Amino acid sequence: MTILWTDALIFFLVLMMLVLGFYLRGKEHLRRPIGKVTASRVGMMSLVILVFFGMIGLLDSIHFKPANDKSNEIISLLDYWTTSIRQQQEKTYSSPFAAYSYSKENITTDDGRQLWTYPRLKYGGAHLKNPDIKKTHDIMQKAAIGFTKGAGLFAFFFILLLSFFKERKQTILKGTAAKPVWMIIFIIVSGSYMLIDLSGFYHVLGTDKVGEDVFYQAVKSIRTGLVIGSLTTLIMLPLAIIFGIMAGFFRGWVDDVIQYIYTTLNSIPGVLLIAASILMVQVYMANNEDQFTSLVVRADMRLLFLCLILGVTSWTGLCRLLRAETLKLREMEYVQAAQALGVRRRIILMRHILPNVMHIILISVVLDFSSLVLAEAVLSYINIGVDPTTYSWGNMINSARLEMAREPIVWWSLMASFLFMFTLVLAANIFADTVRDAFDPRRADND
Amino acid sequence: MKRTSQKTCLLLTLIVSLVLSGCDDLQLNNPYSDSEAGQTVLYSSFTERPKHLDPAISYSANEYALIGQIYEPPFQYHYLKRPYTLEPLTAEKMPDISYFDAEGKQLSDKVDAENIAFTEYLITLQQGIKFQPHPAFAKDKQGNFLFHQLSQQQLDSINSLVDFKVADSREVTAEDYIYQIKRLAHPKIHSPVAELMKQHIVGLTEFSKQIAKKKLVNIASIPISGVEFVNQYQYRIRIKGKYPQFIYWLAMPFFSPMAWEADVFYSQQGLIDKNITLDWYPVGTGPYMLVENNPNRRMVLEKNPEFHPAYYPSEGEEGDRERGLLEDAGEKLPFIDKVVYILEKETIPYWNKFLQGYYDASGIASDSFDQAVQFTGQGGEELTPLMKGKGIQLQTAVATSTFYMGFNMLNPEVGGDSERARKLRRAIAIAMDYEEHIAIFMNGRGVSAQGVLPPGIYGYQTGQAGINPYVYDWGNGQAQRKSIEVAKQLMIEAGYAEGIDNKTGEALILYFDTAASGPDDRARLNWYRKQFEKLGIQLVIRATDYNRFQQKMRSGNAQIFIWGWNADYPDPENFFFLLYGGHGKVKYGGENAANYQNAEFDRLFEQMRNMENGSERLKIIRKMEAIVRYDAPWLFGLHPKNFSLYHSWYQNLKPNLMANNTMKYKRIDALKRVELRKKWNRPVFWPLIVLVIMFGAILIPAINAYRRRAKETMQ
Amino acid sequence: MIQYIIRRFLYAIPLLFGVNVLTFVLFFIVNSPDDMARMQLGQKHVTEQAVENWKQQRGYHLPLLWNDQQQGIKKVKETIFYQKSVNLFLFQFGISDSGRNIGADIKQRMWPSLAVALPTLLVGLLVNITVALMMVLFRGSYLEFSSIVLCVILMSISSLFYIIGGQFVIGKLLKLVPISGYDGGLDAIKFLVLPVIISVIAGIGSGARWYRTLFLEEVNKDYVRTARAKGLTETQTLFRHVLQNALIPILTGVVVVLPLLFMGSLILESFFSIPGLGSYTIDAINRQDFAIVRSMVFLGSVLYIFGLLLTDISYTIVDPRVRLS
Amino acid sequence: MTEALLTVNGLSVAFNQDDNVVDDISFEVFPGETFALVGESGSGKSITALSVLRLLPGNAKLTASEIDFAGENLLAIPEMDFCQIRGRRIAMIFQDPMTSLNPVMTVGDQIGEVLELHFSWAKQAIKQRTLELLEQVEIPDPERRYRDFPHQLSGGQRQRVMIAIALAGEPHLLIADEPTTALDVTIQEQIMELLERIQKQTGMALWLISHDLALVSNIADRVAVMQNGKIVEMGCNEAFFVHPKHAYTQELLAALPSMDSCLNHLKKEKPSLLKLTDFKVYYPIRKGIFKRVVDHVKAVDGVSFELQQGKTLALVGESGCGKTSLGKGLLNLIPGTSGEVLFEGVSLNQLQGDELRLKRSEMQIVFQDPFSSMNPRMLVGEIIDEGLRALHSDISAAERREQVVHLLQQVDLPVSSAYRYPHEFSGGQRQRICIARALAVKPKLIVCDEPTSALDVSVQAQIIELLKNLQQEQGLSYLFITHNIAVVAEIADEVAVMNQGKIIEYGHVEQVLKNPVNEYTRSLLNAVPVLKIT
Repeated sequence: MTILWTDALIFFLVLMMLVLGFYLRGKEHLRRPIGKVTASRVGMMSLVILVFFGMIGLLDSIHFKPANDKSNEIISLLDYWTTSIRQQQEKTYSSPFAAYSYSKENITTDDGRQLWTYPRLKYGGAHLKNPDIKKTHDIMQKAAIGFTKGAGLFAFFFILLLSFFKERKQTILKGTAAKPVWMIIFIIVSGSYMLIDLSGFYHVLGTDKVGEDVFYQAVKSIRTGLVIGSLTTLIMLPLAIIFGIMAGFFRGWVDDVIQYIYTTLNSIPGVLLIAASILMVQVYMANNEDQFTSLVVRADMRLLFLCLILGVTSWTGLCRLLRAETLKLREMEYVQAAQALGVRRRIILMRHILPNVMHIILISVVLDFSSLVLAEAVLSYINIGVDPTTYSWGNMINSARLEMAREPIVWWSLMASFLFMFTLVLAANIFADTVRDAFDPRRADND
Repeated sequence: MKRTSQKTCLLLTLIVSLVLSGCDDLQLNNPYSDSEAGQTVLYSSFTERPKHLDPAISYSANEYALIGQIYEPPFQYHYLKRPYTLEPLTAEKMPDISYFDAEGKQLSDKVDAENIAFTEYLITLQQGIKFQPHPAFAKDKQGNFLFHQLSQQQLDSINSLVDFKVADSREVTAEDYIYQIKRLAHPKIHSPVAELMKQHIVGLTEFSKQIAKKKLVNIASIPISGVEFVNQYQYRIRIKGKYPQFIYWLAMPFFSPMAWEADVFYSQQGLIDKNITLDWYPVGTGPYMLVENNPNRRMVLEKNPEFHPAYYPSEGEEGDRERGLLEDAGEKLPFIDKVVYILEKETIPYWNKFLQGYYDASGIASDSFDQAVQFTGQGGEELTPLMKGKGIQLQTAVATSTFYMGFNMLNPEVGGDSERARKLRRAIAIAMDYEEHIAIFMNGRGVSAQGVLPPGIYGYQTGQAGINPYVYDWGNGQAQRKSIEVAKQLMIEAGYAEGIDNKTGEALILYFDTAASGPDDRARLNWYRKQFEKLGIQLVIRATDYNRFQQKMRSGNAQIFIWGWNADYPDPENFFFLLYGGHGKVKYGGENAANYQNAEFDRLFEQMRNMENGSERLKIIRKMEAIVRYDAPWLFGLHPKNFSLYHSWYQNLKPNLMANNTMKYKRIDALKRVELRKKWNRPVFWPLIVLVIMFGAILIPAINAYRRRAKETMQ
Repeated sequence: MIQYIIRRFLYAIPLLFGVNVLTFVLFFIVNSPDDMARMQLGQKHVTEQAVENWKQQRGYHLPLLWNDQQQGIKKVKETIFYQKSVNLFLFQFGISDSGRNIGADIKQRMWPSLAVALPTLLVGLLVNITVALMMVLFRGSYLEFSSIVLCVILMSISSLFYIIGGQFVIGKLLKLVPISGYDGGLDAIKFLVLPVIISVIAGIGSGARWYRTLFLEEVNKDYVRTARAKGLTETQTLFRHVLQNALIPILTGVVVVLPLLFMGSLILESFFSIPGLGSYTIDAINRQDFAIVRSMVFLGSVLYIFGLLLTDISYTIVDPRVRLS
Repeated sequence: MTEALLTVNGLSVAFNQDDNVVDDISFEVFPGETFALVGESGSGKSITALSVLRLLPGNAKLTASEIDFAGENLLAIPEMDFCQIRGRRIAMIFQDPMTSLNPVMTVGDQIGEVLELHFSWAKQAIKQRTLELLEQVEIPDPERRYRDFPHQLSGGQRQRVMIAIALAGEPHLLIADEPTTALDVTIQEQIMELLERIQKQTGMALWLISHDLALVSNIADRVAVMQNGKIVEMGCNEAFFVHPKHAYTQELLAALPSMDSCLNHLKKEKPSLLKLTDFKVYYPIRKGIFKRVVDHVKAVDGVSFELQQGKTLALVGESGCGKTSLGKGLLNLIPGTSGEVLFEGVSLNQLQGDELRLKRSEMQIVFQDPFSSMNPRMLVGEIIDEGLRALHSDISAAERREQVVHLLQQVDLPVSSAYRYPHEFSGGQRQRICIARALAVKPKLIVCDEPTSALDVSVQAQIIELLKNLQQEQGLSYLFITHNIAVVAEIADEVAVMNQGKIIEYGHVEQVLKNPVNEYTRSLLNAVPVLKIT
């Protein structure tokens, strides 16, 4: 069990979420918005999807050195469970569900003749005697089996659940969003089970240039996306909250200083700032290599730093919002009443200001998430994104660009990254909208 | 509601008619102005703007592609003949070489190298060679230069060289060649070969000290002991000892003539501020001259009106005549009026434009390889039907360069003269399956290296005799890599059974240093790791930027690295010196990156260095190869094989890896190009129309909804 | 008013100074002058001497922040920091590490960037506002719902996909425009069409939604009710009153970015090989030409601050309620 | 009796599936009459008006058996044609003239717009007419105002502009929705007079919607009272005000504060509690490049008065006269105050740090707006004992809980409310909570900053009652800040009338109310609408 920096932070984040949830449990003023969120169908569906992605991400964040092999390679739980897919590497490109390689090769047939043709894949559809005829049927069959297995699994747990909470059956089944939610869960469970089943025999999304399974890459990329989206906010929040509130509440020179800081940071083109800092990390790592013996660690360091710098560049927006809001709040009569009552400033901050800006924070966090995931892709394109050895959609897209020029065109790598990224971002966006509509008072009353 | 739908219909019909009318022969995607269509203009590209176009500084392929056409050294490589042979370019004839001993007494050609103290090259120039027209030469009635002290208001009206209305030329003299040599020595210039030349040319070192403080423009008058002005058309260069390769240097732009006027002209601050410098606007004698240099967009070469008469070669290799390479024999050069280099960063657009006929030639990115080339049964390659259909021609040539995986010999683990390390190196050499590497990453565009020398370099051996016996066996007519078992056996002998160090019991971890960090490289790096894993070795990649990489190489912190070398000139010396102890990177900051040091090898090298080609030189070369193969400081990687595609209208093509001034020989059939482009670029419109219709389909119900809302009452 | 502007300019100075310090620290931690020299001098036959000369010439031989050899004020003046940043303040960007005059390059490359960015901005603005108005006009109908969904979908697609896809389909398959490149004068149009279209489409998602919320906010204001009480139709209210008021935040939002248009768009430009400042910056980053990057950072900050000033001024122009003091 | 101009039958309005806000009401408006629809906030009177003009927000559900205007069935008219009705035949003016005018459009354009919409006139004619209208609504210097923007006008002028807009279409029916509530008393009066005059000129019907019975009693021909969505009583002015039938109406009338109800306040002197001498509150005006302070806005400019223990000083004045600044300045809630403050003989200017904090906490404040004056995120219990926690950290939680219970009882709120959130309470109840919060720290002085002006009359009476009782029990003193001079009589012992930061009249209640010396005070008093019963 080795804990990388990002892992630690991720689990810290999860912990904080739990704590926060526990603390806010049953707070009256939250009940209405939360109720609103739970009531919205799309919102809940997207939430389910997010959670699903999140779980994959978590699985991928538990790293350890496998006991059996002597190499000091660090792998995650996810890697461990998908070892088969991970190691079933072809030689080069192969299209989804292909049994043959995608590019011709010289093959010496048994009778010693040299042939220029498409060779069979080492793993993809290797179990088939005669792919050309049997393949489709085989795929269908395997898919059906996998799906039913998944469905069975789902059904089992569903019934288990019901039997556990007999009395709360109503809430489980009758909630406005209950039906679609269960539906989507069903689809996810059985769908993913099906995919897992299939990728035992085929490369579901084909393979890339070095014959690595694209499906595996896409799944691995999930963690990167999530880390960027979540850790960045984790880093930027303290800055934004503390500075924003202080600037708004104390005004005067405090305000001036803080404004100065974030105007300065804002005025520097973000990309350039990021570029500079990424180079800085590389230098740092180059200078003391001994700490970064394993590729994973190096990549992780860079990822962390990317989040860090993204956080530094992106806190200003929220900070400004909070400042404005605090300026409003501090004029509120209940704050003045508190002052009249002789309540100390920091207590006023904690008790009156902070809770009343929470919704802004929440909203901006969920809104930022998706944009950050998108940003990662762009940055990777300019080679100042995540480490090239980390799996990330950005990197996938980046290499896929060149494949677009191939004839016949290699589309699956691009498509895979597109699909996964799109699903995540879409879910995030929809969920963000739901949250905003629920928590933003202005919207709350005008509908 | 009805009205609107009618409107949309009307609109559609309009568009359709318009489209159909203009459809037949319009080329919407033509990136060039139509006026150029008929001319014999060659379109090429550059991905990164060349850093220097000053022949004294420039030292990289992409720069040579330009200045090779502009500057002319005294000698050049024959365009057609193989093996590469030198011929006079601006010189009247090949140089007269004479040897002297320490006392300055002339010696016969037969004496052996060690008692030769000096060699003299007497170079005789053609008469009547003139510089390209250039404002630097422009004079007024009184015969003093117009533009050598530009006034402010003159400067204001000037943004590029074109803005100078007056331009003039003058004949080239030996002085100009000598002046260029002097420039090489000037510290301000940072000529990359300065240090090298100081080792060879007599008196250059002293000269450079002498002028270190002086302005560039004032050095013309100061003499160099080793370079002598004989007369208008003759000058003499004296070098230390015997150094036959020196003639090759004389065929490189470093030794092309340079007019002192140019330096005076360009040294004006006003121009420098406007990026008008010798580095960007060359002044040469060659067939072409740089008329537009906008490194942010395009560079344009145009025929040099003052170009001295030059003619297409009339004899070549056997088979050239059949290939139609001699049809233009004796024709006056150059054929192409204008060459346009366009900034093209991305490979995809370039490739697509090439297919659309907007570029005349193209390399093959590994991604578009399958599209272009297929291999016939016997490993030979040919174009795909698609390409053949377009009439595209394919040319291949093995580059005179080598890529090798170097072991830092100073490193205790992999380096050193110990048997243990040597075995380890050999094991790795076997495990690294370069055939697969070539297949995967280079689509078979390369040959796995058997030794230091690439094909086409004197001393290269083909067939069974040429294989590296420690890595390959000779089986059914070709070199076959030894099986991995052999490697494992070696590992055991070395004491790394299964990759476990028998001393420490730890898994063996090796470090691979590279500057590569692109996403494509990731695949490559993974592949390396896989190769090492075959032996149970764990390879740790230490990727960093190029600077850090070089830093490491200099300080010798690297363990394993991959590097390449591109021949400066076709001589084995230019490769073996990469392993010569005297060039050790860490010790002497030389090019011997592996820091390999082997007394015997060095001795042989010093011997071989200054011999003419001949049987005994060959013998020495064989010995050296053998030593290197045995010690395996390098893991001989591969010699890349250049594939290039040319459109059917592009003629007189023969790959020449040494010459860089081949543009003048090439020919373009403009008319053919025009009609083919038309044929290939018919724009497709129907999707647009479909789109418009769909949009309308969305809008109409919207309007309905609005009207319905307006109509509704409260009841 | 004048006083206000003057004050803002004075305020800009410490900002720019801060920017300078920050970038300076970043970049000179990143790599030492020696590295720059090696980077620029290329790989073959590079000697220490050459490196020294190079540094001499570029003025990188000085100490970073404090020069002990010198006396008095020179202790500060004779340093890389002083030499490099003070000139920036005077907009003398000096010589790039690869030896070109940066100022001249910027002057030259600014226009292509603008040629892409400005049409993009204007067309985008037009399209977004129309779409948003449509949504507001049909609010509550299936049309609004579907277009919101569409927007979210458009938002969720990475801009890279738009570029790659657009180039592939329109450029390669349909052959409607040149795949990439640029040309001066009117010929530029055929090169610009595709990038502009692509970036507009990429922008619709977020843009239209954002404007829609602005409009909705206005729609719920009292004066709109008044307008309708006057007897204006839905459309009239929308165009005469709502649009008029909503334009204030929109316009001022646009004004901020106006100066930054010169900086161009990083990816688009390098994809379509448009010789603008965007691609210039990217190259600089990849080539680690820090002289250029520093200049661009500075330029960017200046433009940004200028943008802020413009915003305030534009407020006073479009919104009668605002007065600068 | 003539034919009704507007007939509404069985009108009900509901917002998304909730129960009816307006519940099956019917009434008529006759040509040329003034019909007043009276009711407290949330009784659905505005909704009724809006629903006649179809200006309800989208999520409203309207059902009616009949809405006739001049013999025309409004329900049958399609949306597109309804524009001909709005503004042209039925016009409406709204409560808040600030928000109801387009901020970025000149006054002239906003009026002209109506004309150009309903009459096809030439530009010149339109402008001409617009100026006439401005004349008509008695805006000084119309030529200039024509080009002004709303924010450049005073509140009264804005409302006049609104009226001008309404008049532009020469409507037969003018709906005035609380036309004066947002204005000061004096302005209020002028506006009402203007409306009356105009009605006389044009002979249009005026449908007045108001919560202010007194005001209504002065001008309405017929009155209808609404209580949560229903019309409980309707009748012509006399009948209505002389003998109201319905209990609710009677209650309302009873609740009206009346000037001459100054009860026999105890005159005997008490020790002084608070003594202000030359108290100032200045807001700096910054100008120039370095934002130097060039001048001050003198919100409170040298005020001096004395307040005795257990008594109430009413601070009366119109908006912007500095009364609120005075109150807040006193509690040091705004910076930049000067002048000596003697509290129980101790000069606060001398005190420092915690001492000051404790002393200050003996002065508490109750704000005007009961919605923004409590943290929505806190339980009422927490809100009340906040002061205790802050000042007496030694008190145990249990004791504090008792305290809270006790306080709640004092302000007649159920004990259970300690565990509920503010938004669950009505305006009146919230105001009670605020009072409880103030009481928690055992203050000697409570500054009541317009505590009742956001409340309905009936509630207002209760609150005042509560305050009185508390004064009786605990001998509190109040600094009672209000713009409504009518309330003063109910509670104050002494009155100070403020104008432009200065106290212009200061004296005992009766004396000030009965025979004021100062001109301004007199105008204030006259402006107050009094229930006129003929």
